[in-house]
Amino acid sequence: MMNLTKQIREQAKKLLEEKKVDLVIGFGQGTELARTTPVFIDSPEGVSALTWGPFCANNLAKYLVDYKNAPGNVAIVVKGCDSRSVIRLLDDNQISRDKIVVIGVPCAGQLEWQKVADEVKPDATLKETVDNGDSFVVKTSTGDHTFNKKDYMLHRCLVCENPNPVIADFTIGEELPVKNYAERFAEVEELEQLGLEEKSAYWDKQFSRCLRCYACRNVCSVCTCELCVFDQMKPMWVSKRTNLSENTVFHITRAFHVAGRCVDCGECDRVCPMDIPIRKLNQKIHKDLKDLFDSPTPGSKEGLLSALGEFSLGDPEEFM
Amino acid sequence: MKAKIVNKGQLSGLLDKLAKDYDLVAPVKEETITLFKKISSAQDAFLDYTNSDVSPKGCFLPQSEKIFSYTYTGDSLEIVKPESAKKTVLFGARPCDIKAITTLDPVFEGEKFGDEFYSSKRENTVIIGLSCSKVLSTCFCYAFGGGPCDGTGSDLLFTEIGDKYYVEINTDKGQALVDANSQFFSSESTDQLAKDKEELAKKLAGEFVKKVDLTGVKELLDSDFELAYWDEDPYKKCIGCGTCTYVCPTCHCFDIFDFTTGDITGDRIRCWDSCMYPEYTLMAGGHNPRPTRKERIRNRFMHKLKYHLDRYNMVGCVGCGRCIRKCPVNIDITKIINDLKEVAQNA
Amino acid sequence: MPNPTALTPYPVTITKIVDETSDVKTFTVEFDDPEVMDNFGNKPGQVCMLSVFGEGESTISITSSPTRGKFLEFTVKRVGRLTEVLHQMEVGQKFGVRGPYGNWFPYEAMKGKDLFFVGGGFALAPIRSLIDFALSDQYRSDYGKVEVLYGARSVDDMCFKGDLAERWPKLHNTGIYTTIDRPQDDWKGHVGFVPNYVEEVAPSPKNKVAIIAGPPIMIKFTLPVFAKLGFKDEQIITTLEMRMKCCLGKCGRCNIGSKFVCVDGPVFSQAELKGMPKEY
Amino acid sequence: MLKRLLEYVGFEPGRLTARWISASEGAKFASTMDEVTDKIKSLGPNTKMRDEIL
Repeated sequence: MMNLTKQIREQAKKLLEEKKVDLVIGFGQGTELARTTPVFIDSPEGVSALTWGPFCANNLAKYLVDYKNAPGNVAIVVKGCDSRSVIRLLDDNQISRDKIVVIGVPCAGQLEWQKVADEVKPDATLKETVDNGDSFVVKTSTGDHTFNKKDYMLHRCLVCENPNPVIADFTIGEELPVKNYAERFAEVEELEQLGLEEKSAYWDKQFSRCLRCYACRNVCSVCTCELCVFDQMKPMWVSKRTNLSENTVFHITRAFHVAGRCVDCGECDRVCPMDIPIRKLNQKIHKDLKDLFDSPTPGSKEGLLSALGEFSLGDPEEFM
Repeated sequence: MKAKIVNKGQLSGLLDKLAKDYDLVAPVKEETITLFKKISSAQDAFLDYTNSDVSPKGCFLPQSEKIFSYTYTGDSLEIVKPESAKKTVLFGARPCDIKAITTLDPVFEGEKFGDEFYSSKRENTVIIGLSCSKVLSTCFCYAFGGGPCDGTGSDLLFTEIGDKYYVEINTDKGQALVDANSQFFSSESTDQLAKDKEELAKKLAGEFVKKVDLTGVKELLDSDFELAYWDEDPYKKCIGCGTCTYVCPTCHCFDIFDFTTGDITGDRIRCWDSCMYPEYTLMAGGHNPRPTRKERIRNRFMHKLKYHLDRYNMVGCVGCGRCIRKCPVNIDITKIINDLKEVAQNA
Repeated sequence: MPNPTALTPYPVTITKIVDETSDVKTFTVEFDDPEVMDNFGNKPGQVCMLSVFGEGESTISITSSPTRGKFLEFTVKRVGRLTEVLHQMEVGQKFGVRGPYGNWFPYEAMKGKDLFFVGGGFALAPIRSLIDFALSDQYRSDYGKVEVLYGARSVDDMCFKGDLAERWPKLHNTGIYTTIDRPQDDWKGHVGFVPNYVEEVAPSPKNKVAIIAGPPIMIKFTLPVFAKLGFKDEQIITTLEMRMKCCLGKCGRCNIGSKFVCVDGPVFSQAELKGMPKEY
Repeated sequence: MLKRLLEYVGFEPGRLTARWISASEGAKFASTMDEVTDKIKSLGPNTKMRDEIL
C-alpha cells in the first residue's frame, strides 16, 4: 500500500502547489498502530502526513459540510462507500461541486482495528501493509502478521457493494472488481425470520445499552440538519432520559430520518461505543427500498432521485 | 496493612452471599460489551476483562436518575422524593475507575454544597477493587499517579495471583465486610502473596506503551487561554458526539429536566450531559458562550488538565484510555498532552 | 431550614404580577412554608432556581432586596420554553423555588461609598436588589449618594417605571437618570445610548463604585467610558449570566475557566473578569 | 417503509395505520377510524416501550 500512499501524497501536493485547493482532507497515521485519524493538510509540505491502508475506515465526506461556507476549495480522499456520501451531499445541495476535488481510492477493505490490536504487541509500530487479495499482511516493528479479510474485516466490507469511488476527479490505483454479494442482506433476513417477540427482545437488548452519545448521528454524512430533533428543546420531542422507550424512539427516528438518503457506509455501526448493530436498521430500509421500489443504494450514481422523494405509478399503494 | 486471602474456589460463594445481602454490582458481558450491572448470582459476573466499555461511575451518578416525582395542577403542588440508596457492593472495579470516583467526590461532596443523591449512594456502597492483570495499549494510569494494582479509593482490593486472590483491606468498611463474611476468607499467611503482588505491580508498570509527559502543560494552560494549538487539528476532526464524555469515568456533567408522565404528573430527572454538545451552554436567549467545536474541545481538555486541578487539586483524568479507544476519529488525550508539552517547551 | 443541596424546590405562591413591558413581568412570590423564608437569608445579587413543573428549571436573579419584606421578587423576560409558561401564570398559582445561590454584591466593602448603578433594558433586575438594599431605612446611612442611570430602547421597553419615576427619586440623596435610544413623541427625558449618557453625566471616580448590568454590547461600550472617567477595574462590578442546571457547581456548564458562575459568581469585578478567559 | 421498520424492531403489525384521506372524504375517514380502533382493540394493550422508567 506504500505505492498508493505515495500517489495520494503526490496528488495532494500537486493540488496544493497549484492552488487548486486550499485544504486536503485525508487519512493520517493515528495514535494506535491499527488506526488512522483524519488529517487536514493546508500546505504542500504537510502531505507527508497522508497515508493509506486497511485502517482507513472513517468516512471523511462528513467534513465537507464544515467547509461549505469557508473560502477556498477542498480536496478529499474517499473510498467507494465514502464516494456515495459525496454524491448525496451534492444532490442535497449541501456542497457545491466546484468547491471540491475528489481523490478516489479503490478500497480493498478495512480491518477492525481492535481485532488487529488484540493480536499485535502493544508497543509495536506500523511499518507497512500489503494487500494479498484474501488477506492483509501488516508488517510491524515486532514482526509480520497476516489477517484474513474474512475474519478481521469490518462487516460492512464483507458485503461491500462497490469498492470503487463512483465520483472522483482523480483515481489512485487500479479499479477493483465489483462483487455482487448475494448475502448483502443476510443479517437482515435472519432477523426478519424471527417471531415478533424475539425481534422485540433482540432490539430491546440492543437499545437498552444505548448511551445516547449520538456518535452514530454525528458521524453520519447525510445527517446535516442544523438543529436536530434530538437536541431540540422547544418542543422536546424525545426526552434525554435514557431508558428503553426513549432509546427506541431515538433509534427508529434516526434510522427513518436517513431512509432513502443513507448511503450504507456503515459508519454508525463502526463508531457505536456500545456495539449496537445500528446498520441493521438502515439495511432493513435498504432492503425494503430494493424490494418495493427496486431502488439502488442512494449515492451509487450521480443525479439519482431519492426513492422516498419521488412517485411513480408502479409504486406499491398500501395506504390508499 | 491488613490483608486476607480468598481462594478462587471460594469466590463464587462470596459473590452469591454478597448478592443476597446487598445490591451487588459487577462487570457483566453483553455480547461484545463489558459494563457494570446489578447481578443476582456469581455466574453473571465477568471478571476476565481489562477495561470495561463503560465505567462504573453510574453506580454513584446514574446515567438517568429520578430526583423526585411531582403532581402539579397550577394551584396545588405535591413532591414525592425517591427512596434513599440501598446497601450496595461494587465488585470488580479496576483501580483507575476507583481513582476516578475519588476525583468525583470533591465535586459532589466538597465545597459549598453536597449532593444527597451521590452521597447516599457513596455512603451505602462498599467498593471492592480488582487489580489489572494486563495493560492495554491505550492505558496510561501511571501518568496520573495511579497504577494497575493501586488500591486508592477502594475498601477492599483483590489481586489475582495464581489460584488465589490477595485481598488488601483498606478501610473499616472493607474490614466490616470481611468480618461479616469471614467464612470465605482464608486465614493463612499473606506474606508471600504480598510479595507476589509487589512483583506483579512492578512488572505491569513496565508494560505501558503510552508515554505521557505532563511537564509544563499545566503552567502553559495557566498562562495562555488562547493558545494557537486549539485552532489546529483536534477540533477540526472532532465530530461533536458525546462518546468521550459518556465513557469517561471522571466526567460528571449532567442535565436536569422534567419528564411528564401524565397531564399533571411527572418526574424531575437528572441525566448525563456532555460539554461536546452545542446545546450544553446555549442560553434561552440564543447566546452561546462556547459556540463552536473549538471552544468545546478546549473546554474539555482544559477541564481535565487544568480546571479540575485548580478547583480540587486533583487531575481530571485517571488514564483509563476509554476516550482514546472509543473516539470515532482517534482524538487522543495523550497526544494532546504531549503536543501541549512541546508547545510549552518551544514557547 | 432550607436545604439548598437538595435539588428539590420549595413551593411558592404568586401574590402579585406586574407587567413591566410586553415581554417582561415581575412576579412577587411567598413561600408556602413561612419558615423557609425566615431562614432563606438571601443577599442582594444572589439567584434562585425557578421550577416550572413539566418544563424544568431556570436560573433567575432575585430582584427584591431582603430588606423589603418576607417575599421574593423575580423579574422574568419571556425568552424560552420555561419563561413562556411562567408568563401565562396567574396570581394564586404555584411554582417552585430553590436557593439562594451564588455570591452577592460586596455590600460590606461598599460601605461609606457612593454607588453609581448602570442598567440597560431588562438587566436592571439583578442590580435592583442592591439599589433597594442601599436605599432601605436599615442600611441607608451606610452608603453615600445612590445614583441610577437606566436606558431602554423605547418607553415601552422600560422596566421598573414606578421605581425610576416615583419611588427612588423621592428618597434622600439619590440621582436617577433615564434615557431611551431614539426620540419618541411622548418622551420628554434624555435621548441617547447608555455609554454616551454615562459620559455626559460624568460620575467622578472619587469614593465611588459603579455597578453595571446590561446586554453585552452595552457593557462593552460602557466599560471604556468608566475607564476614561478614571474608574479603576476594582471599582467596577458586574453580574453575569450563563446556562445553569444545578446551581451547585456540579453540572459543569457555567464555568468560565476554573470558575463556576453559579457558585463563584454571578457577581464579578472588572478586575476579576480581566483575569478570566473571555468565554461568556 | 415505517411500518416495516417498526415490525422489524418488534412492534405488532397493525399498530400503525397510514391512509390517504382527502378533507372531503368524511365517510372514508370515519370507516378508517373504526377499522383502526377495532384493530387496536383486538391487539390489546401495547407492551412495547412500556418500561417502567429507571
